[in-house]
Amino acid sequence: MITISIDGQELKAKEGQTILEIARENGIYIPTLCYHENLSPYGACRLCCVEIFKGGRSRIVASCLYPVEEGLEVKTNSPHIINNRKMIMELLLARCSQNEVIKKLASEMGVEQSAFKAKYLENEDCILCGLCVRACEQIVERSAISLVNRGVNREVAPPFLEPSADCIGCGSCAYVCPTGAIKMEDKDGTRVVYARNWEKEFKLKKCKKCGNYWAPEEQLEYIREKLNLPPDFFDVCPNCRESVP
Amino acid sequence: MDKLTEIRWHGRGGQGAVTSAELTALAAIKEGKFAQAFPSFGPERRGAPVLAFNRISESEHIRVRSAVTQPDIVVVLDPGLLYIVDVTSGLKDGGALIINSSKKLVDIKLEFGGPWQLAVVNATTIALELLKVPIVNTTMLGALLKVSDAIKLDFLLEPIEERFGKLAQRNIEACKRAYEETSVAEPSPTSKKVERAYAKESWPSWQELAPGFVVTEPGNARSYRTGDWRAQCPEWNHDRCIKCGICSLFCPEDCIRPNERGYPEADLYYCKGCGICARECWTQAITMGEEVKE
Amino acid sequence: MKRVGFESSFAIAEAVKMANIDVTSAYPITPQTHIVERIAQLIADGELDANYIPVESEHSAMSGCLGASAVGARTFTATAGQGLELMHEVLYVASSMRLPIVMSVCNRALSSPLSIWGDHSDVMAVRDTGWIQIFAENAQQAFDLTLCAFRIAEDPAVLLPTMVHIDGFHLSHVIESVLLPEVDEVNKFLPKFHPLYALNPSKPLTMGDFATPDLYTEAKKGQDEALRNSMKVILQAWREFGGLFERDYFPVETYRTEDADVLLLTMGSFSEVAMGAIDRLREAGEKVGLVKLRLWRPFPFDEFCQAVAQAKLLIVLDRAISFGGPGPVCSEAKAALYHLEKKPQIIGFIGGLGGRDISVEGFQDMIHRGMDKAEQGKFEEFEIFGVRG
Amino acid sequence: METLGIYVPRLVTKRQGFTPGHRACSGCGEALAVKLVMKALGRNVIVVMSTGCMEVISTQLPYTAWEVPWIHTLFENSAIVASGIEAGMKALNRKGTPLPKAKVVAIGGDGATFDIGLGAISGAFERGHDFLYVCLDNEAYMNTGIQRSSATPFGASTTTQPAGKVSMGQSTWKKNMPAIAIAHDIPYVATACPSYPFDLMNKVKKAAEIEGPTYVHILSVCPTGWRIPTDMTIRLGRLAVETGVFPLYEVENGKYTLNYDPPRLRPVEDYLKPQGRFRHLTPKMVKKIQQRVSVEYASLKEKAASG
Amino acid sequence: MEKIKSLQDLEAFRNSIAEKRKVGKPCIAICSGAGCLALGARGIINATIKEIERQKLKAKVDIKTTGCPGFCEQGPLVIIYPQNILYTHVKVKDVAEIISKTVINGEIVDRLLYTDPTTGEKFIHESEIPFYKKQRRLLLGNNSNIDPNNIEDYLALGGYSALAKALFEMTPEQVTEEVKRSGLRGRGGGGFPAGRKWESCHNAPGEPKYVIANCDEGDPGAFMDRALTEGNPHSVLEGLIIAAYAIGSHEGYIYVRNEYPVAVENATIAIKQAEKLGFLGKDILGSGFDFTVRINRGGGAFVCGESTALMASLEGKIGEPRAKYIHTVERGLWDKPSNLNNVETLANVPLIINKGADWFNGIGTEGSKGTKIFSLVGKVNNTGLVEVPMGITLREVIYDVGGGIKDGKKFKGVQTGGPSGGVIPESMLDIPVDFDELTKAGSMMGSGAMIVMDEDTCMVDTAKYFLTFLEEESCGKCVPCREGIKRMRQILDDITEGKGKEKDIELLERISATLKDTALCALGTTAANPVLSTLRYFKDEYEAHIKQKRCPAGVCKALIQYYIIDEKCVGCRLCEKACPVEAITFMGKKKPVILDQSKCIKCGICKDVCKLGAVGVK
Amino acid sequence: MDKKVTAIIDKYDADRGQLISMLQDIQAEFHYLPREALIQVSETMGIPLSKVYSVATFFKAFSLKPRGRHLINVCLGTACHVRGASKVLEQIERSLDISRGETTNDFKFTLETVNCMGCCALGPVVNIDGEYFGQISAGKVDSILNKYS
Repeated sequence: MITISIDGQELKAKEGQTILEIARENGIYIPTLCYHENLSPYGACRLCCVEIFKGGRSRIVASCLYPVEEGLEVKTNSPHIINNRKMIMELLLARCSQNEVIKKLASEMGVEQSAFKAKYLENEDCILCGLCVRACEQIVERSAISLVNRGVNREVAPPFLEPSADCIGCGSCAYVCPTGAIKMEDKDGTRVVYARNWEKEFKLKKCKKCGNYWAPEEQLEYIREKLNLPPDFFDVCPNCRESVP
Repeated sequence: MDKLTEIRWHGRGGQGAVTSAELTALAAIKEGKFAQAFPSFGPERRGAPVLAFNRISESEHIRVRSAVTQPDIVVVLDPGLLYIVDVTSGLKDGGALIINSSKKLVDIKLEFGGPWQLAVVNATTIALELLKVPIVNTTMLGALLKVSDAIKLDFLLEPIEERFGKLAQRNIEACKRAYEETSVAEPSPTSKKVERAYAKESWPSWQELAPGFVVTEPGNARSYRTGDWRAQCPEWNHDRCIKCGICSLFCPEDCIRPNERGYPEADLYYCKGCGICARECWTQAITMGEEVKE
Repeated sequence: MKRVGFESSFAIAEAVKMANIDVTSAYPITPQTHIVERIAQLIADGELDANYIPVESEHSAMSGCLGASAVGARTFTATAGQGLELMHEVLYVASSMRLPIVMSVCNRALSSPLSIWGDHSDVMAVRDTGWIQIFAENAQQAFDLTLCAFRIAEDPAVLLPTMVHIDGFHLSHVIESVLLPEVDEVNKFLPKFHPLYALNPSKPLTMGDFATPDLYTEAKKGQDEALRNSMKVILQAWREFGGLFERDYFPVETYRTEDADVLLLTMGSFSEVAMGAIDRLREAGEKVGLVKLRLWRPFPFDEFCQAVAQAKLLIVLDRAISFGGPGPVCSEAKAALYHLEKKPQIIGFIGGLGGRDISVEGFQDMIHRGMDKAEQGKFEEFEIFGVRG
Repeated sequence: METLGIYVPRLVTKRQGFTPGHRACSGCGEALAVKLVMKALGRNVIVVMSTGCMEVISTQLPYTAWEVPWIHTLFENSAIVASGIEAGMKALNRKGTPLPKAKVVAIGGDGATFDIGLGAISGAFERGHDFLYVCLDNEAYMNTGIQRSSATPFGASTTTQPAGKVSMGQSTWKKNMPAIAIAHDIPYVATACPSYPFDLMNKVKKAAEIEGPTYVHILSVCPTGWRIPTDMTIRLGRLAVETGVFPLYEVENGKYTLNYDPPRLRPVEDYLKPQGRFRHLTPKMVKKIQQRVSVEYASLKEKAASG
Repeated sequence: MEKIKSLQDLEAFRNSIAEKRKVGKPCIAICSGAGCLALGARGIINATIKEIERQKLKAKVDIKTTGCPGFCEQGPLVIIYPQNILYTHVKVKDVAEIISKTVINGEIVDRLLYTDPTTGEKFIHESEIPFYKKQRRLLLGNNSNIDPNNIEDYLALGGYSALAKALFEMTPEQVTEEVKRSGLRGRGGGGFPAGRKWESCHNAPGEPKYVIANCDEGDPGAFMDRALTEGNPHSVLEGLIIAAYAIGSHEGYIYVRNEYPVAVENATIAIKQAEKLGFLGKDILGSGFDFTVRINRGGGAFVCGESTALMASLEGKIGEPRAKYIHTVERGLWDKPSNLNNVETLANVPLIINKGADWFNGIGTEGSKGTKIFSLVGKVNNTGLVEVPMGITLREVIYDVGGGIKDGKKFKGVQTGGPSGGVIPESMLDIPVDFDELTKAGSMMGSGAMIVMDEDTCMVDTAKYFLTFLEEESCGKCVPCREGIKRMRQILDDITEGKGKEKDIELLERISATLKDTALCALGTTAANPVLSTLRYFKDEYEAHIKQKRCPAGVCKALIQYYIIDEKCVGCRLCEKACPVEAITFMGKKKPVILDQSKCIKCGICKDVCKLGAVGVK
Repeated sequence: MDKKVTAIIDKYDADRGQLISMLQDIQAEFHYLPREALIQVSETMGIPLSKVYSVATFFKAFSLKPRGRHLINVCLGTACHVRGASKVLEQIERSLDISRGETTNDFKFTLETVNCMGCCALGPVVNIDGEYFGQISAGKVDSILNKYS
């Protein structure tokens, strides 16, 4: 066990935990946009930056990545940190000038308007936090989408911006997206997963018994092949299946 | 003073220990004896360990109403309880311990033998075969009949009929069959109870309670084991598992988490064995196996 | 300090304003309405910055206070009679959760028949709810004791809800002169409320748990200790109040009891009337005195015994009836004295029910009747004073 | 509507304010509902809970399963305690005591909501407090042992209105609590069921974000009271929705949206049959229930269609 | 060639090479460094080969293509051995003359000698030239003596003796200790003590361990790593093998940017040759130590100079950096302990091992030891690579070595440290070249680019240039870097277009502060340096742009006008022909040309082509 | 195409760490990265296509579009910049009527920029098909381009 202090609170932590984890465990709010507890930390949004004090010197680090160490002193709300967070929000607000999530978060941090000239404001939804890409890679293990291009031209997309053969339509990307840049809709037996520049459509399987559409055929086929299940295994939805072997 | 037989029933919420005790008392009263039946009242829930009690006197009104702490007979409806509750606590020398278990008498004796009569019956199997449900209340009554003459089958029939209606006959069959299949070992007066460590709850003093009985340590219920309630245990077949996480989302205990290899695993400290995960798994990768303790 | 003419209800509202409460959650009922109406007006005029929750019942009035107090807000409400009865269940929760809510109760009779007038039936019915209960006798006291109530209730060593009782109509609707202190002085006496525990996401707490037989007893023991120990704080608070504002309050107050053989025991607004009777009897040379119970809960055993032990006869006036039993104050008095070797005889009267007046003459009469009954040895009898035969 | 599929569940937060070690019955749908509600709400909430199963199973002294500020006072008053908390926080904030942002959430069972606490809820809705009320509806007083409430559906056998030789169990139709909430003109009312976890979490999240009183009604399957095997909890919830017995819908500022509208409803029998509490029902009774469900569903659909 | 299996074998082999070379054949060494190639060295080489063949001298004369000696401005460079005569600006037509006159007859071709631009003095030998005089060419010195594709050249000059010494006379710990004691600091930019890095990597748990030579020289304006890898690849390789030995690594990588095809080729050949002779592979020189090296090519990303990004790209991933809260020496390539050194750092290692830490220690300043190679470029007379001892002042480098500012213009500033560095003004030219001093001045050592700017350089434009560069090179991972640099560039766009507002400067400073504090990697955290340093030393220039809408240096298009200086114009009409938009019209002899401002796109071609300086800027 | 790609992959023992080198080689072979080649790399190496695509689009050296016969690289390094590289670039853009990153309609030229070729002493530098042209000015551009027509 390690003892650290966050905003003056003495806290216990385990070796290898990050500052952000400890803060969350103890109800200390640190804003983030690219962190998800079930995915590997990425450190891209920099909103979670905190000030640490070690040996009389202070340093600013990304709390989602910084491993705690004995005696570490952390401040999550120093004026320094608040100024930086505000600037990051201003930058994001300039990129996503119409996005409600970003607008709301910015306003929570006291940023109502970006200081940048109106002609430069963009109307993006994606903040390139990479959560979708990580979810697809680490949870779904499909890597159907990735971060393509570099720098200011970066975007999240499937290869060649075409419907990816690797995508099984699980919707993890849409679920994990903090700003609604990726969306998923089920309608009339069809599922669409889409973002500004790409989309993929899936036919949903109809349960033989109850007649409900319940999952994309591609997804079921993927599971079936992966586990070598009989062809009729998914003819009925789990709800209509009565016996458990 | 009249002979007083005291019985303590150990079961799980929903398993029928209270019903067993009630039927026992009714049978004794029918026979002309004086009897009591009462549960240990508490907020415990389906699956949680519960207690029920009987007192049977040949000819006198019984005035004692407190819990039975020094029973003549202990009946254990769920074999898993043996390891989490000290069932023989206070059991009188020369008394009887009746256990529902699929294990053999000799094996049980090694662990739970003592200066008391030991009876074992595989009541769950009997109940499943005859009643189609793992509720062993009437089945265990058969075992009780075999060990003790505190009640008699003839007087038990009517209460069973009243209680179960259409299902009475099958319950009586279960009772009779258990009577036949119960194996009994005589007390070995010299043998000692095998001591084992049971979780003991320690209670704070009044000074230790915060003003307003506020609990200041958030989520300290994490230290409370509910895994004891489990009669069945989920098992994951990794060949069938795609690590999709549905099982974890539907777990009311929120105790299913991926292991290092990403496969879901139930934290058995909390898992109550409800079986939702097995039922909801798309690929039928989970089965509910019999709970094996130790 | 300025002197104004105020209804007691307004005096209380003024005290509440000076206490700068955060929330009131209240429901109208006669004879309490003037208090909350006045508070509502003060809020409406911007003189008091507080949230008024206009609830749908007294049960909810108290529940609203529970919630607000649980986040650390200073809360106040007022009620009377039936309202207090409807709150009953919640009163226990407030005290056992140690939420320092302050409430004015305009003591009122209970139905049925419906009566909106004063007596102590409602007070006595909530005697065992674990609240601190204080009686006021006039508008000034209503003001003073309401301020004191906040100070006492919120003391970290106390943290108990507190009722200040004023008699319905006899006090609530009577205009009298009241001395109002300056706000700064009040602030000196009554610091900001710092709750020991409060609902706050940055420090999560669980309040209001469920206890099995294994812990309920311990919980109640703790609560009882708290109420008993509040006595020290009450004394301290009143002492400080006296130092600042030159009006002294004690759990048990006496009037011309020196060398008195016969004592009358009263509570609330009738006490001042009874003082008139004592004066007249003293003038007539009778050795009588008056004992007033200011603090009803926690019961001031020591102070009470000290005040009455030397007398030969104690006449107790109960303004509530305990059907089939002794008057509640009377039985409490008897119980308090029981262990003493030297103690007065006790005669109990029940009177002033449902707003029935007792005049100075009435009290003279009551004292004499008491003395007569004592002479006759009719100690077990509980006469309902002034009841028509 | 429902984005549940494979893998997405693994992205649902592990952390929530309601921990394991609670003492709910094995297979409890209500505990599952609370778990999901708390996952949706995050940490910045204050929970007020009515007396009932969830209170008893989660806060047995000296333990608590809550990692958020939580308070229970009585059975019937959680809506008003919530009002008090909200008013208190507002006043304190206004007067300079900085408090972390927190949504007040009152949670009560069907007894607390439909019956004993209805007045307090109505008052709090009418006064417009900024709070979320969550009703965990398991259709009877389960905490005390399966007694009927006004949420108990027609035909269900309960211990205070049992099926018997001359009784068919509950003889009245379930009170339409969401409609009562809607009648208060509050900004958001929704129905949900843990069998549709993402729908539930979305609605709770939405309700928590909206300022003003909001109401989420959650059908929480009770294996003990409904007399079903413990592993059937999720399935029964789905059947309730798929048969139209418990339609999932939301009403935002008066506008109805039907969240799950299958081309064809299952017959109610599919839902009634597995449950012990309906075991005694005659085909005639089932038909009667079917008719009522069809009519109500149609009327709901109409409302959704007219926007 | 056979594998060398022992120390004795090595000495024997070295002696045999020396034996071969005693003959003293004349040799024509032609620089084939990138600079000379760009100036036509390929033609010289081909012509020389042809000429030798034509004159049938193949047996008598050696031709050698060598690495870059650094004096690129004067290229193509040819040196004639054994006299050591340096010819500059050699053209194809000069080749025959060089061979017949100098090689055969030992005569000097005067016209091809280096002439000092200021004094007019001519120099025959390299070492006499002022450009070289103040240099201390420990690393670069051999470049003109070595054919990089011939390991024997390296061995003849004592190559691989340091490796032999390390393997046979020293323990890995002793090697590390020696490097630690030498005070050698990383030449890639950070200046971290190399020995300490090795030690940490050696001590870090985990196997295998990797060593990596960083030749992803992304710093625009710097090319010393290229010169070393191309010109003397074995010195780098030897350093890398010694590092591997000290650390306990058996696998190494040389990461070369793909823009350096010659470097890739030469390093590949060097590895093959070293493997063949047993300097690489199993049981090196019979010592029992195994080590293999692979070449990895970069894909063109400045950010890959950052250690974690470099390692990511070594793993076949995109070159995105990660936070270094756990250092790469503990968890780097494939999550294993990895030691990354810059090429120049590694090239120093054999010297240190051979001559000892104390010798190395004696060169340089208190905090910065040894020499540093700079690429001295921009508006300076002698552009090229210069290797100077640490501690020399900037003024000495620019004026003594660099020969001062071109065309007699006024010095304005020198940018050091590349895009992450800053511009140092005239007033600070006397600070010594030293890791810490440069940092104090708001710039940094960086990899060693030194870009000299004269009065015609606009500082706002320079800052904008760097931001444009960084905007393009930012990997795009973290918000402050990706978005912040873009926004800063936009603001500078506005300023250079005359649309700047006064509060823009404050906004630039605010963004800079956040970048510095919160960006993920050094690219981001230092990205604001060019802006901050120019703001610090040249704020007046910003203000001129914002307040007076004027570009004092005459660079920012929107704020300048080209005009014809009538007095100078003779009406040659070159400009008229060159103008892409027909903005210039010939008006006859008296008033020769006029420039139509409404058409002018300010491309500046007219000014370029005018030989009389008759095009002005205002 | 498969065979050429297979040969390249084999050359690097299908080592994932050499992905960038492989892509370099493929590009050297085809002058750009053909879609099919990327798919083949992904399938043979067992690397998700999205990752290969990601790498191919991250690094500046790679082009997913077919390129012209002559590849012009204009150095925009600092040394070249201060000596007027941007003017040179603009002139080439004007002359060829394309922007940087584009290919002329006749597929003769592709114009790209590079942030330093390491010929800093000779800036501005332009490289056409591997051949360096040092000390270029905008005025010299057309004569150089003419060499390639």
